[in-house]
Amino acid sequence: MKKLINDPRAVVDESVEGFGLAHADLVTVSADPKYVTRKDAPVAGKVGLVSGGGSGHEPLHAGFVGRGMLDAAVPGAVFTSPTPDQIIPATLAVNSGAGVVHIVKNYTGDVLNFETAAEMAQAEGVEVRTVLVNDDVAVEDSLYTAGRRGVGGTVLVEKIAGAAAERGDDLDAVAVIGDRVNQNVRTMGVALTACTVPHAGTPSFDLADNEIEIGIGIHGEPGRHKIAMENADGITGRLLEPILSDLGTASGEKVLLFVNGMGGTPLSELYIVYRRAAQILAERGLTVERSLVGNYITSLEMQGCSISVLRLDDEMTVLWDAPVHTPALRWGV
Amino acid sequence: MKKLINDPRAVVDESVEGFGLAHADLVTVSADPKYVTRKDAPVAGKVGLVSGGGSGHEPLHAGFVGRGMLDAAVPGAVFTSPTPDQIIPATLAVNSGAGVVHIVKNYTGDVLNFETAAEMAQAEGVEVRTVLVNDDVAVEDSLYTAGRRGVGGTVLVEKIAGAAAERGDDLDAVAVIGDRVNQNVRTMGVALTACTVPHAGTPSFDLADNEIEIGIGIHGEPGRHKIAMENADGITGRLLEPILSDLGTASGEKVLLFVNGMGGTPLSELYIVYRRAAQILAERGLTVERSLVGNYITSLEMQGCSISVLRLDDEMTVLWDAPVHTPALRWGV
Amino acid sequence: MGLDVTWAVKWLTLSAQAMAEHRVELIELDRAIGDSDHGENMDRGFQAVLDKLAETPPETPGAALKLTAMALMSKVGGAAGPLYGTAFLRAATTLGDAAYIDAASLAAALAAARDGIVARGKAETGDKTMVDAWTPAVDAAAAAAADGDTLAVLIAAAEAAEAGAMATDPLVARKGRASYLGERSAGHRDPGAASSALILRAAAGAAA
Amino acid sequence: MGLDVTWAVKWLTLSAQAMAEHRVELIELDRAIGDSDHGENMDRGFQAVLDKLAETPPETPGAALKLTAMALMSKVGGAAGPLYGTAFLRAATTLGDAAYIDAASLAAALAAARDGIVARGKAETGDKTMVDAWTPAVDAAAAAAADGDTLAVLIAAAEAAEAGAMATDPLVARKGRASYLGERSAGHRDPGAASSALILRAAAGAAA
Ligand SMILES: Nc1ncnc2c1ncn2[C@@H]1O[C@H](COP(=O)(O)OP(=O)(O)O)[C@@H](O)[C@H]1O
Ligand SMILES: Nc1ncnc2c1ncn2[C@@H]1O[C@H](COP(=O)(O)OP(=O)(O)O)[C@@H](O)[C@H]1O
Ligand SMILES: [Mg+2]
Ligand SMILES: [Mg+2]
Ligand SMILES: [Mg+2]
Ligand SMILES: [Mg+2]
Repeated sequence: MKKLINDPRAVVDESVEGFGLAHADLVTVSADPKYVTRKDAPVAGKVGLVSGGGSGHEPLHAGFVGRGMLDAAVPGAVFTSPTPDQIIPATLAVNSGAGVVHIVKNYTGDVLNFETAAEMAQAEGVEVRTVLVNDDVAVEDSLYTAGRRGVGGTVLVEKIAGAAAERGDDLDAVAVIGDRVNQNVRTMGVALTACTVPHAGTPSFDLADNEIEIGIGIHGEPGRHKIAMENADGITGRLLEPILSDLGTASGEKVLLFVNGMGGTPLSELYIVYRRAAQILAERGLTVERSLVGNYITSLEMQGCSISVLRLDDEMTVLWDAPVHTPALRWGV
Repeated sequence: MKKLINDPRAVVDESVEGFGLAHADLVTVSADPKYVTRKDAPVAGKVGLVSGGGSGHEPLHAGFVGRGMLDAAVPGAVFTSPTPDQIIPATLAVNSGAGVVHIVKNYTGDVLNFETAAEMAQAEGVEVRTVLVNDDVAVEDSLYTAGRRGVGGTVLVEKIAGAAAERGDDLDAVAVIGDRVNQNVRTMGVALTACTVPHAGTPSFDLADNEIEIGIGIHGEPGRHKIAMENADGITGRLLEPILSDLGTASGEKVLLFVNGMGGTPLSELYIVYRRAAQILAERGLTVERSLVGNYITSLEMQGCSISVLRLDDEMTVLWDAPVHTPALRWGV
Repeated sequence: MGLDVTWAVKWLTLSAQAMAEHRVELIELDRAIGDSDHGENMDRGFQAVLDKLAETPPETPGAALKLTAMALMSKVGGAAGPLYGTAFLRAATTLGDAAYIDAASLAAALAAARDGIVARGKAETGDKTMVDAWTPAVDAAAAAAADGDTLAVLIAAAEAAEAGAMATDPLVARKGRASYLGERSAGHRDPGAASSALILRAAAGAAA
Repeated sequence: MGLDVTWAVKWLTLSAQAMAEHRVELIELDRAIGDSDHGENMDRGFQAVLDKLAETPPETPGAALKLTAMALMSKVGGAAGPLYGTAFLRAATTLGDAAYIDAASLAAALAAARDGIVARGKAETGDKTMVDAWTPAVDAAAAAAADGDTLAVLIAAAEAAEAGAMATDPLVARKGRASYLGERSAGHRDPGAASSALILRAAAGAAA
């Protein structure tokens, strides 16, 4: 394990500290309990948006704190959801009185910790709504599992719900649009290599030189199954097929295509995947109205990618295009 | 070698094609000869900015094509400078009559190919100026080498010269500001792992599990020397020391701090490096006026980073802050 | 008489030791079917418990467990944090202000802990979670409690928990992160069941 | 008589074969002290030469070399592209429209090629570049040309180039990408010198 770190147990502390220094114009960092808020939080009259989860997925979530997206992000230890004693003060800090939406990826740990925090914030008089993100089509039988995981779609939910909050939507409306994004997005990922959690020191799973892991989550957990290495076009087809059939897209629909790197894959390769994905969508009669390519929700230094397809309606497109000013996503401002 | 590619020889073609599809609102791709131009090129009355070099450094250069930065990028094969028959038509395509500046990283191949292209473009009536970028302090004795390489500083030259062109500076003025950025920026890099050129199939150099390569370039070539693995703070000091002493910064000066990932390093680690670099600069009495953290000039999937420090003056700061709208760098618009 | 606050503090101290000692082992178990953090999280959490115990020494067993619940809830994170937090909180509530715990209230406290885990996590027996260690432990404790010997209750609980944890090996996970693996989760021990067995063994050790 | 266009086309064809055959070897040489692309670039470039030769068959040796210069310039890239491009262009210019090349003009063409490389790359002898293959080759060719035998000129040039390439092994590079390595460049053969020797050997092979 070679990493640009000091003490493996100080990784999150030091990284968030550096993040705060680099983006002091946009965010404020609370070191203990650890959370990051938008510099001008709470924004009067605006619904607050809080997300969080284990670290190791950067730029998610702290990189999306700022105007038009999140009001606060709560980073846990690497791949470990944060605790209520972080989530509660973050929630209080961004509440302007209009209430707070928690955007929670559907993992047992995140759900339980945010659940507790929401309950306790409500007890302190803050109205909280929760948007649960569960867009991962790799989890096939959600009856016999903890349910679909929240993966790439999280970025899209945060952007679009963030824009809704920024334009002044009320608490329920922000939660509703967040849910609508979640219901219309599907994601599937592949790993070419595992990643190594700093405190663990060994790769999160074993993969032979000619194997890839299909249907991974974002925590370095193994995926649905291993297959022999394939070329980019083949892999793209494998990821997109279950997405489209689960989403039930019809010819003529408009979509947002999001090709996300897992952290260790060159951008050039993501564009090769994007190319094939765009071809397949065109063959299906779908119009790619908007797109996003890059490393936005990662698993440390893992090589691989995920593809997300979001079925767009006009309102979502308008909210997607709305100005955003965060460390990792910025336009219109 | 596991990569999200199809034919190793089609990597650049397919990647640039995907890039063009994903950013069709911003750029136009010419497939053969291969180059990327700003959608609205040539911009009437504006000096054109062209850069280029081997592929494998994405988002550099094509990711910086757009308003406020480059008018054209010319991608060569992986780690191979492009040829005059690409550079010439790119130069002609972005010439509005105000002339064209070539931003060239100081490598023999780039220099020779751009030199030939400039000569031939001039023969076709286009005024060309060349800004040579050579910011790499790892190359110690430029008398006995091909001279310092162009590395991280290239991104800063392209942004600031791009803003100068956008505000209407004439040909000489754009070249002068580009040179001024180059003269005030120094960079040094480290590799924790090598990268693998697709057509080669073997890592570009050999590095033991407990070794790192200090003073690397961006083409997977070995660096100045190998040392035993160190922690992030130690490495940061090693990179920053020669930068500051070569730049000869004095207490009270303002700088831009740029921590760049080589492609395979998690963003969280770049922030750990940023943290220490910011501490060191503060200890030296330098003010970090602006900063940039992320993967902007990469070496495929290499793990590692480079640090660049640019001594800022007021004009450079204004030009840095000016609106930019490219696939990889965007603000103010 | 029964178990007092000294026992409780010793239990928690031994638990912290066990988490530190088995940190790598629990990480490895979680690496196989999860995300490689369980040992790290539990170790960090119980170190926080030790800090709290030193800071504000509790006066009753219930207070010790409540403090533990709060420390785990705020330092463990992940799935295990809230689940163990709730478990210790419910046990503390059952014990109230009592200075001494007899066999019956001990068994009741263990049952409350287990019920708390189930209430939060909604796992059933056989889902390959920490519940598969706790439920046999609670049953064994209830049976042993009839004799009135707290040490015997704790030993019975520890043994049953260990057997329960081992019995998760062949199971296919239906809750928690391991459930995403489906059939691939079989053949590995559940990390939360393993840490639960360690904690219950520490309880017996503290009473011996 | 002397060498005609058939020889020239055969030379280029054998060069293309040599680049394809030694592609991996040249990549490996470049991997050690450069960026792993020399073999790939030369192979791609000479395949383009073959395409051009098939497309518009040249009528004179000079035309064949000019076409080669253009193809290499536009398809090789990197340092080697412009250097080889200039070399072939200068040689072609020297040969003009002549249908046949005698030993003297052959030696002159090789010298012009080398001068072109030096003019573009500014490398001196001993800088560990392709110049270290070309300069001994040019000298040997000049010496051999006195006898008037073109084959002898080409064999002398090829042998000298091969020796020159081998002699780059211990050198410390002072030009090109390898120069960044400083002392670490010693102990490796210069890839451009190696490809130059292959090209000059192909010239002799085509005349045999
Ligand atoms: N729904 C649940 N009910 C009971 N226990 C659960 C549940 N989900 C997970 N667990 C327990 O939590 C353990 C994992 O804890 P940990 O690794 O710390 O959290 P995470 O899965 O969030 O990384 C599992 O081994 C399992 O015993
Ligand atoms: N200044 C120079 N003069 C002469 N030859 C040079 C010079 N610079 C580089 N070369 C030759 O070019 C070869 C490298 O070619 P290649 O690998 O294709 O280009 P690049 O270094 O751009 O990747 C070197 O081995 C050397 O022989
Ligand atoms: Mg976890
Ligand atoms: Mg090269
Ligand atoms: Mg875990
Ligand atoms: Mg090379």
